[in-house]
Amino acid sequence: MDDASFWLGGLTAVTGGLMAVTRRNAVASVMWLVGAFLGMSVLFLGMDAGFIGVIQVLVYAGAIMVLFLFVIMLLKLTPAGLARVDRPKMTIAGILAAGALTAILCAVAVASPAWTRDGTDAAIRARTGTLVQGRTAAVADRLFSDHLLPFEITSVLLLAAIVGSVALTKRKV
Amino acid sequence: MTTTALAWTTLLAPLVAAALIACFTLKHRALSAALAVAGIGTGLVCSVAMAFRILGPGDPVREMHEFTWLASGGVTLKFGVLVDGLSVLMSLVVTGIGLCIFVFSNGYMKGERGWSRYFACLSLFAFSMLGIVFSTNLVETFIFWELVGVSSYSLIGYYFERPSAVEASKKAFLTNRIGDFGMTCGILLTFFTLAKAGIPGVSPSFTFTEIAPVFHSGVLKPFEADLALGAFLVFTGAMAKSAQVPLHVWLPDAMEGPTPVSALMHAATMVAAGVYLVCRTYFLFAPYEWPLHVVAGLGGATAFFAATMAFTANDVKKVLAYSTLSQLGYMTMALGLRSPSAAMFHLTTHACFKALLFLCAGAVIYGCHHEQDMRRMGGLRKKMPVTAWCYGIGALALAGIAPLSGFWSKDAILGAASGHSKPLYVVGLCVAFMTACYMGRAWWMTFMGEYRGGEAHAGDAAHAHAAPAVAHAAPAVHASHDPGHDAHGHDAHGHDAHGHDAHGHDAHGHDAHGHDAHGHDAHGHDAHGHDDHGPHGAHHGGEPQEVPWVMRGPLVVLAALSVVAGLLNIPAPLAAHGAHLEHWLMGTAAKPGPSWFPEAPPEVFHWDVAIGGTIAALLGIFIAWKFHGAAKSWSVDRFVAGIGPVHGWVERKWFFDDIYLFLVKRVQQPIADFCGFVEKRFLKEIVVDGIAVVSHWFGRQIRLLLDGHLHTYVTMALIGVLYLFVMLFATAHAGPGR
Amino acid sequence: MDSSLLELLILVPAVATALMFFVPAKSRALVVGLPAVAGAACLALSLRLFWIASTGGEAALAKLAPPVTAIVPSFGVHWALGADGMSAVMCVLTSIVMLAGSLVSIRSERTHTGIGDRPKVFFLLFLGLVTGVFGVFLFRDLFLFYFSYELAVVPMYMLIGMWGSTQATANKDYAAMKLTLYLTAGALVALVGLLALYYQAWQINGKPSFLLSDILAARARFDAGFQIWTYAFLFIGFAAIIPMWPLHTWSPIGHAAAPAAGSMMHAGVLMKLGAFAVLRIAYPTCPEGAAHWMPYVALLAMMNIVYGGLVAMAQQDMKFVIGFSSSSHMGYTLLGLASVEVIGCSGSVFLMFAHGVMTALAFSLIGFFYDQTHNRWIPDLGGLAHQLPFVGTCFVFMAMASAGVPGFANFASEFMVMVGAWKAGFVWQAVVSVFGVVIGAVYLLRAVRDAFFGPRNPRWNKLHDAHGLQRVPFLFMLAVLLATGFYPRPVTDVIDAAVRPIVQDVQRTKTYREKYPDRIELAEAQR
Amino acid sequence: MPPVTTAHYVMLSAILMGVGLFGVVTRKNAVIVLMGLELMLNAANLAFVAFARHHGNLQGHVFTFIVIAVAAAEAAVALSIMIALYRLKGSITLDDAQELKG
Repeated sequence: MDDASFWLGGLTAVTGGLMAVTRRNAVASVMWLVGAFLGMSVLFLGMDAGFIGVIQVLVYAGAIMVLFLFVIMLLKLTPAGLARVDRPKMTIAGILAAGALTAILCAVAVASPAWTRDGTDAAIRARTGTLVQGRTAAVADRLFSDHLLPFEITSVLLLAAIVGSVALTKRKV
Repeated sequence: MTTTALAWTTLLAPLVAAALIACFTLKHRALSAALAVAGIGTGLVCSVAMAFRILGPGDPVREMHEFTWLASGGVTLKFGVLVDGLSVLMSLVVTGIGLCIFVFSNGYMKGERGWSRYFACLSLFAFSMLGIVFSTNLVETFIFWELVGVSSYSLIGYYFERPSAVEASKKAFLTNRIGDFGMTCGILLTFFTLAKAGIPGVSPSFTFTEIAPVFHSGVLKPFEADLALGAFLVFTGAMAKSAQVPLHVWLPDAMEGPTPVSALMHAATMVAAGVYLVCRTYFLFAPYEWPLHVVAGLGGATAFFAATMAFTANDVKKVLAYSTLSQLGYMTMALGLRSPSAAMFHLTTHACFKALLFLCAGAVIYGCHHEQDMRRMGGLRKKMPVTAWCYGIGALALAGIAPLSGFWSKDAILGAASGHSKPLYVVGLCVAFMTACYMGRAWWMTFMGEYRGGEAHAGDAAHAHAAPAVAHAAPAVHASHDPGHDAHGHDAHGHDAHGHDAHGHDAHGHDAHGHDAHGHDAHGHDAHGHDDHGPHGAHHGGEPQEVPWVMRGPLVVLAALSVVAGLLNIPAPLAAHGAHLEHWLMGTAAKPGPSWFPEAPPEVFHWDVAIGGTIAALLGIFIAWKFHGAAKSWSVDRFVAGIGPVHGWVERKWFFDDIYLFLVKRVQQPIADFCGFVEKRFLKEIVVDGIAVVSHWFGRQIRLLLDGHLHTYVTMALIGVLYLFVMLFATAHAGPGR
Repeated sequence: MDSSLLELLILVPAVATALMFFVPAKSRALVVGLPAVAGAACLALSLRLFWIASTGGEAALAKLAPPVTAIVPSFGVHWALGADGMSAVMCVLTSIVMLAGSLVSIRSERTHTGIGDRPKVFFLLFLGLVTGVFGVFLFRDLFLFYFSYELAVVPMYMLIGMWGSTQATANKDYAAMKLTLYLTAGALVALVGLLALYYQAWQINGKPSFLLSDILAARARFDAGFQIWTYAFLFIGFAAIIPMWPLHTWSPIGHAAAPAAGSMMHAGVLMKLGAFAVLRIAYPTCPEGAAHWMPYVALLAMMNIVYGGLVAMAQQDMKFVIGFSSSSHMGYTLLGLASVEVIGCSGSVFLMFAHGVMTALAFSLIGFFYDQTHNRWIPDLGGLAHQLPFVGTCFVFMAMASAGVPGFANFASEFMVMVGAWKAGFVWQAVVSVFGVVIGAVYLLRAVRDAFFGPRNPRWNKLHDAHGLQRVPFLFMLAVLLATGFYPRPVTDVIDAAVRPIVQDVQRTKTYREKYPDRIELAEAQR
Repeated sequence: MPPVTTAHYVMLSAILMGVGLFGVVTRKNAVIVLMGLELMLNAANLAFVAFARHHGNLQGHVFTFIVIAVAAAEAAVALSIMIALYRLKGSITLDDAQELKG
């Protein structure tokens, strides 16, 4: 695994994420999120998942975030509407729960020797005989053979989403 | 045709008639009547044919035909006909009297709205009654027993627009139901006691011919208590149907039905069913003492109390109703005194003369334009001579004057009483005296003296309000549309409208009818028929007149029968062979098996009993003449004052109705209301709705969690996920795996 | 045709339900005609089934069963149909009520209270319900049985909720909710018992199977304790729909609030599912339990009879009178079941038939005049026989049938129950049940008197009596009651043949022999 | 510093998930909440890819690809819902939309 890309990408992603969810300005949030996604992309590339990394930038950082921006512009968000939840008890409970969940997951990850000891590049190669290269051709090979049906269904889902968005946003005539 | 086929024909002909009327001829009056008469007529012809076969001079025979009606789990219920002396005699009574009454109805019911319904119900009644007569087993008897109750219900409540009639029909049905309750229990108790006894060679059965021999064999000793109770319970059914104290209350009220119905059912045949039942099942009673003592005691009590009540009745039908009660008491007494043949004999003669009396009463009512109060009759002897003569014969027969039929049968009963129980003999004599007395009273009030119907009475205005306007809502049109009607001379007597005016009905648009002269058949059913009604505002118009021949004919026939029916059973010293009827009945089972009737010495004539009974009857007539006859030398009022409160008790019918009313209103209804209360307030509102309220409350509490804030939901979901993770890892680490 | 008779009986209503989706809602003739035709077809099929039962006996019926096929092998769900005399009679009953119910509903077009609006949806649910009912009577697989049971119960919620009465005394929302909750809760309790049977049989047989025959094969190894407790669950679950006291409170109000055809189906057929299920499932699978619990049930049955009758006496709403009378009459069914005697149980089944037809007739008649009067409050009625002579006559006949007058099937069946109860040694219960007949007469005659007799009430002068074709369903049901009442043997023989092995199974158990050491043995009837 | 292992990626994924959750839990604005959701989806993607590498096959990649497509669809629909909501309520504050509360 590429240590540098992990630390760089990870730091960017976490920082971007944190900033995104704490900004009062929605546009700033979007921008920070774009940064986070770029960090993610770096992480993917560091794991030799080239195709996903690129898709991440194209779809997320590009398309989806632009969509967010458009919507934010359309909606005339007021600062009051962007304020934090004003019911502290519930918020604190939520934060605690989220933290606990994260902590548990992290603890599990640390405590599991299968992921720590056997999770280095060398160990993986020794165990599986290869380090997978997520190139476009390789992914496409899997996508259009074993996973053709889910892939096609995804297209139906997207179509449904398109129709749904149009139906939802269409003004009543 | 075999004998049993004849019996089947007798039984089914009226049913077929009823079914045909109900299905096809509801709209055709003449056809309906013809069908009904044809049905019962067929029955009579077949009965006569059977009589010739069965009742020869030789040994009587018994023939039976049965088929399985229902079988399950080792219990077989059968249906069939049993032809022997007893059933043929009864069948002759039912169809013979029935035919007379069916014919009479053709005149009496002229112009009634439910003509076809009437004849259908009448035929249904004949079917049910014949079913009891020919029944081969306890269950079949019970089935027809109930059907008789139903047809009686439908006929008592014939004038369903009249609340009192509906009430009376309901009372009759329910009282009979109470008896039937006992009877069902008795039947089941007897059946299962026999089953428990497990007599070898005898499978448990309801059929008379199969179980009767067992009762005489003596193997049932250990089960005596149960079987005696069973016999008594069977008798409770008879008690209700034959109107024995204390289940007699329905019979006087049943006079709400049309008079021919009263004649047929509540005098001649249906009420005799109880007596017949006990005769038929006498093997149940014969081995035991106490049930028969109860029977005799209740019979005596009924005879006596009913006779007293007859004195206070002013309704021409109610006198006869109480007299019927009293005579039924006689018969029951005879049953209890171990002389069922005397009971059957009295049943037969009574059927003739009581039907006659009732039909005469019907003729009087018809002739007097639906006036039923004897206080406003009188002098009818001149206006309705045939009716009067017939009534006279019937009354003398009932009073037991020799040589009319009533004398012989009453003598047989009194003879049995004098032999078995002196107190009951005294009661019997008292009742004989009272019977003659109240019949004399009825005779003089109705037929002798001057006609009192035309007089105007005080209190007309007050009465005008009492007569419900509703009576006129029923269309008073039939008579005028009936072509045959004029022939009976109604118009000549002019039912003038003034009679109605006195009722205060002008405001109801009477003039618009224009033909209210004919309204007698449709109006005013509420206005009469109650002896406690007080003086009516006015009679229903016109002079009384003799009834048409279609009604007179049956009267004459029945009168003739009332005279000669005694010949059936003239006892030994007076007749060559003596006691034919007794021979037929007693010998019923002589050939096929042990006798069902107890062995008893043949009936003989006792001069002392005959003279005693005759003196009592003559004394009764004399006293009636003194009070009510031409002389009127004794005052009723002074007598009433003399006996003090007793008169009040009699007028209140010895409080039986009050007790029942109390039971229904103050006991039964509160219990029902209490259950209704428990159901509504406790079960529904507290228990069931309470559970609903509690779960609703919990629901409301839980609902507070779902406050509409997305964040709450997310947080809750998170906590849930957290819980799952904790449990997952906790168990994963705890387990031996991993 | 005989070979697929049972499938056809299930498929005809199912296909009719499906077709109903495609019937144009505007075409009244088709909407009402389809269920009527389906009803007639079902009646023909059921009568054929009955004919086979009465000529060939149980052996001929057993031959009708189609081969068992696994639908979901991993859970052991099978397509298994089978009929015996009991189901044949119940199928006939269902077809009669179905046909009469749809014929009666033709009339409601003119009015608003019937099913005037949305008849298509009404009959869709109606047919669905009937499909479920036939399923209960014919499936021999616990899964499909239970599925059909629920299918029969749930449409009632909508039938009442959408077309029910809005009177204050019988609010349809309340009634629909109560009925559905009771019946589904009961079904759930029964489900516990069914699953217990399923798992126990699985353990014994080594393979999962919902087939009744598989469970019966394993029964020999069910111990007495298991049978007793499983039976308790099964019985209580099914008793809710019988309905046994004190689980009965859903039933009168359910009757009262439902539209005419709904009440007919509900009181006429649905209530019979419970007792049928007890005899079909609970008795054969847990005979020890039946022997153990039934004496206690006899006491509750007594409560049903007397208490139901007394409460009916205190009612003023015509439908409530009939409703409580139903619960009183079902007490006889319970008592017959509780007697564990062939004649008692046969009587119960026969009573289910008789009462089904009788009560369907009652509700159709009440529906008839209620459609016009919009009033069922007895004190408001009165003298209706003047305006409605035909309906009045039918009503009197119905009341007589209900009061247990001979000549109607009700008498024969109730008498059988009484004999059965007495034979089982429940003498006092039998006496009380005989007395229940007196109580029944009181409230029925009272209702007849107050509603139909008495002086003409001008308020109802505008009412139309049934005429022409409208009379057909009433006469039809009346004729059935009279025919089976005059000569019940054809029906009782068929029932008896089906019930006898079931009951004798229970009578052979250890518990039964201990409880009834001095049982009266009667010679079996010679056939 | 020890070499980066699969555990690192899983931890990072958990942290990103936590950050996203934090956003969802603390913010009223539907758009920001949606962004938190997107972040969580990405965290899952990360774990997928890490595990794909860990197990030496490409299933995780395929899955990630589909998740991205679903995320795109979801974002599109969610955002149109927001627009509809905004038209209805004049704001997209989540607390304002509680018609379906118990």
